[in-house]
Amino acid sequence: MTMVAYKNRAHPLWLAYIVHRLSGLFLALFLPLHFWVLAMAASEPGRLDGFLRFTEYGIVKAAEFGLVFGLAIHMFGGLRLLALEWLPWSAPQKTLAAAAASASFLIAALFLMRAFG
Amino acid sequence: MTPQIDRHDTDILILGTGGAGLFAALHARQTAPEAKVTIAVKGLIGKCGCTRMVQGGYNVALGGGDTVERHFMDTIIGGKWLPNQDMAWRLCEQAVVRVRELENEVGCFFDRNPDGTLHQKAFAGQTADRTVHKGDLTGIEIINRLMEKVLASGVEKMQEHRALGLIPTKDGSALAGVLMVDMRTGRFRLVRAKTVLMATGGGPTMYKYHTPSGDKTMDGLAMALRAGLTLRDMEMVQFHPTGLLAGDHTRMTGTVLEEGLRGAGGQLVNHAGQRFMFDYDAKGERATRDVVSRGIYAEMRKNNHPDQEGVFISMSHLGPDFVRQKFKGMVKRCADCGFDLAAGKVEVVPTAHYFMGGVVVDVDTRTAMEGLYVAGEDAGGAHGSNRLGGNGVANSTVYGGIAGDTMGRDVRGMSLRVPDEEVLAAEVARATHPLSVTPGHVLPLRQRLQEVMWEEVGVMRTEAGMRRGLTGIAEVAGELMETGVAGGKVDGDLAFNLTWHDWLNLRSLCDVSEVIAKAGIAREDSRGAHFREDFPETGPLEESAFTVARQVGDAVEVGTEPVRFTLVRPGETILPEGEPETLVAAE
Amino acid sequence: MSTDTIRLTIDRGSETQAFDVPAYESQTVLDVVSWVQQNADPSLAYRFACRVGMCGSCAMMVNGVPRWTCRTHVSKVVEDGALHVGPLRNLPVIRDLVVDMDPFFDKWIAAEGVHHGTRTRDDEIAPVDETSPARVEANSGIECINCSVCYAACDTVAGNPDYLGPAPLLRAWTLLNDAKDAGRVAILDAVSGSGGCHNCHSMGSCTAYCPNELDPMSAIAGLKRETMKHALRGRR
Amino acid sequence: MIGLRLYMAQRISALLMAPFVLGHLAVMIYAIQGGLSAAEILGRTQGSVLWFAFYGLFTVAVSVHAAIGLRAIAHEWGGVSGRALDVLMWVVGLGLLWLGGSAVWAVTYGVAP
Ligand SMILES: Cc1cc2nc3c(=O)[nH]c(=O)nc-3n(C[C@H](O)[C@H](O)[C@H](O)COP(=O)(O)OP(=O)(O)OC[C@H]3O[C@@H](n4cnc5c(N)ncnc54)[C@H](O)[C@@H]3O)c2cc1C
Ligand code: HEM
Ligand code: SF4
Ligand code: F3S
Ligand code: FES
Repeated sequence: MTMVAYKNRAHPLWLAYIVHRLSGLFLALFLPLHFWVLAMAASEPGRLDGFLRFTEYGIVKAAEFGLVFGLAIHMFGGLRLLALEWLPWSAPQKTLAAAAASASFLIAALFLMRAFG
Repeated sequence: MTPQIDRHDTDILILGTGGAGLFAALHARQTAPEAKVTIAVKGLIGKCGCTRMVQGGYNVALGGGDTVERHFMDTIIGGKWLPNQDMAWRLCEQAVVRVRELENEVGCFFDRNPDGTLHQKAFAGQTADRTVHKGDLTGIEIINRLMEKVLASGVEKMQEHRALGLIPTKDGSALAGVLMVDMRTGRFRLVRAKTVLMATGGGPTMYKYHTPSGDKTMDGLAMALRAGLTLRDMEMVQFHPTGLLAGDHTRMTGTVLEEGLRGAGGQLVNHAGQRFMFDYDAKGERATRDVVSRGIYAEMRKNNHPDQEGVFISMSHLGPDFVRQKFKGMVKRCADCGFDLAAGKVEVVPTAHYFMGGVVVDVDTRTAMEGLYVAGEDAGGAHGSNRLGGNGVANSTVYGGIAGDTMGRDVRGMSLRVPDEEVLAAEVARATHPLSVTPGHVLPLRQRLQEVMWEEVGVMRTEAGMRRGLTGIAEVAGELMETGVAGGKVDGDLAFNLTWHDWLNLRSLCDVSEVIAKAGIAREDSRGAHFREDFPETGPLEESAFTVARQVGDAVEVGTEPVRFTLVRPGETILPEGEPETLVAAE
Repeated sequence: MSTDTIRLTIDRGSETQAFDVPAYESQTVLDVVSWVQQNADPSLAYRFACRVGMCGSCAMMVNGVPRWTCRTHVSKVVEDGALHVGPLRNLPVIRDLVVDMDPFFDKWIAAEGVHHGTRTRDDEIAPVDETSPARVEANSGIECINCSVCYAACDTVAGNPDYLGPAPLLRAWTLLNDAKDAGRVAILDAVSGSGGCHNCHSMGSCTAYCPNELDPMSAIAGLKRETMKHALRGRR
Repeated sequence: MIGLRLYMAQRISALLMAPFVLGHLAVMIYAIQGGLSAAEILGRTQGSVLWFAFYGLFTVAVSVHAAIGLRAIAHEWGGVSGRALDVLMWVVGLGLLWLGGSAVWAVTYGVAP
């Protein structure tokens, strides 16, 4: 029942919440790794280069892309949330804000695709 | 085998959490802060009973030309000179205080006029714009605010505790305590108290069509009857003209479609699509509740069609959008149930709404039994033969508060009393009876009782019909005693056993139905809610008398007592000379 | 008319039971559940009172979604002739479909959901301009019937048992905007505690599922703003 | 679980991060065009006070932000509560601050290649 229950209860704001949470969790788990790699820059530049060369491979590239993408989603989701909480929206304004957020999100995604494409 | 009974003591015990029960709790805490107050209720605190279901509003004279005197005269005339005048007076006078208390202390917010003062409107039968309201969900506002206050007040809570019987002292002169069952565990509990308020809210749910909350089944009046108290006006059952008709398999049936629909121009049409109310009254659909109910009933009888029992209320000629906007809540409720009120038509029937009869009390809610107080719909006298729309919730809140104050004062001079163990054992035996009989179905019996009451002791009555009704009631009551409840072993699985409670409910309903029929036979004139086809005229007002009923041994005895015109006599008024008959602008 | 049946599955503690219930044209989920108790299994426990969406005691999970059962027409929720009901989420189960609502009401009071008055019954009733923005805001949440549907819909309540939850916070917001209420500081304190409004993630299930079409999510956002303003002004 | 203060700390750090993230993304996109190498990164960042301030503040904000964020998740999904929850939050926050701080230090004032 649980899965069905979630499926039945899901609605746009809830999906936004769960995406935001999962992306946040993902970022938080990745961050130490990211820092560790960077710290290598100074101590063992050779190793970093080796690692960076790795980024040419598909999987690693995909992971990096996922990361940037995740950061973008999380940020826009977060800004959306801050607007939702801090600006006393009326109902039509909310629809507008949602539209604006999704538009900017789309642009960001396109931008990123271009950059990585 | 006798089940184990938990014993518990308190100072002030309140049964029921409608307007009367909750107000009593607050006032008892205020008047006697040192006393322990316990509130016991068949459902959850504030989430059962009818006060919460109040739509139209609360009658109170707040100036602007309206006076307590005028409210009082409307109440007396509406009650066809049967009300206890001192009670009616106190109701009207204290409503003013109570509504200020509701707004200022309890925190209710009622609708305002543009200048910020309370908005008031007129229900049928009133001569001033008097009814204070919160949209058409007045009861929710009143009960939610009261409930919060009570929950925060530190009273002892006994939720889903059903009162089963009043347990007097050995000599029967005073009340020692109340036998209850904790519905969640199925355990019996005797709660002793120095003072007990019964505010279980009557509730004529023994009719096929009825509006009250599902938890109300006349338990209080049945208990009072067994305890030997005198009940009055027991023939007086108010029918609301427009209850939803959706088949007997749904609990929606009987629920009320609000009065305002007719006021706004809603039309009643019969199966042939014709309006008929003007055949019965010059005011058509806008006549008072009792008149419209009888009109519909008569039309239904003429039609006599098994598949299409009721008549229809039609609003669409007013413009579906207008209806949708003005009656938003009602339209949504109908839509949720699968009916289109705004553009289509909805089938309706008269539906039992309110019970004017009740325990005889004094103006301080005291009864003949020391330690027992009664307020709200359980108490008789304030409305006489008919209750004005808006006087019901005023009555329960006013007298609930008075009961709290009175008990708070009385409790100081009282001590706990010793219960009559024989009565206690008898009440336990009564409640556990169905557990020792072969299980059967309770619902068909309830439906039979409801059918009998609707047909024979309903909107229009005759002596012959009511006698048939008595036979029918006795048959149902007899069969009920042969019908057991499954899963029921004493001390066995009684936890949240709804079917057992259905049985107990029906038992209360049978007992009180009998009294209604007997009182109906005794009143040989038509008055207010009581209409006798064999005595269609109202008797001389000067000789007005009310019926009184008591259980003596196993039999119910009905007599009459003359009304005492302590404040005003028929044909007279207490309004100053030259006052206009009505302040309500004609439509 | 009742040629068809509805396959009703009921969560009853650890087990699940199925019943075939006759279908009718006018039928609510409460009617279907009642049919089982009245005709098939007399031991089934559930709760209701008003039958018309006023008391808020009949809410259950219907196909995983919290709803007032008395006001939910079967046709609206039935899926391939089947219905699944269970006790309301996020509250302790007493038996079958009956939950203990006390935790919900305890939080209602803990959120200072009680009028803080200044006048008494001996005073005149305060004049209030119903068109003032504060009153419009207060009125927007006043019709809550404390049915706990929003409370059951909220995943934050599920994971964070101390969280006061949507309806109690909506009540606090209503009072904060009520010109007659003098409990401003007490309310702001109550909703700033460890179970307060700041635990809400604005997932909006409360607003999406409130059968009364109320908007606790926005009310909670309002509380977040007011508590911040209050704190930034250095009153604590 | 989360009171007013933690809420404000998390929201304010989030707001602060918005420009950082945008800046970071922009730099990444720009940098990535010609392929990434350690020398390139270091060439950009070495000895720059500006870069140090940028990434330093970013790190502080993200440590606060993520620590409080994980606190919520650990409580709601992991059932962690009470002292353990506080300890977890601080460990995560200080841990990130340490790791991030070393990284930022390394790329700005660390030993030259
Ligand atoms: C649909 C509807 C609309 C109405 N509209 C209006 C209106 O607009 N204006 C107006 O003035 N009046 C109206 N009334 C009438 C009004 O609601 C009642 O007159 C009044 O609320 C009764 O209050 P009460 O406190 O006596 O009883 P209730 O509010 O009915 O409370 C009775 C309480 O007793 C409890 N109880 C019952 N049996 C037991 C038991 N055995 N043990 C323990 N507890 C028990 C119940 O659960 C409940 O809590 C309306 C009634 C209905 C049904
Ligand atoms: C501009 C950038 C960012 C913004 C605007 C932002 C915004 C937010 C907001 C408002 C929340 C609160 C969500 C809630 O309580 O429901 C949040 C949660 C969270 N954030 Fe961020 N964030 C940003 C960057 C980051 C980064 C870089 C990380 C990773 C390290 C991160 C990790 C988290 C985590 C783990 C949560 C908890 C998620 C939850 O409670 O559901 N955030 N973020
Ligand atoms: S806000 Fe809506 S869903 Fe929540 S308790 Fe109130 S009425 Fe029910
Ligand atoms: S669903 Fe819960 S998280 Fe907030 S917006 Fe509503 S209370
Ligand atoms: S029974 Fe009252 S809300 Fe459903």
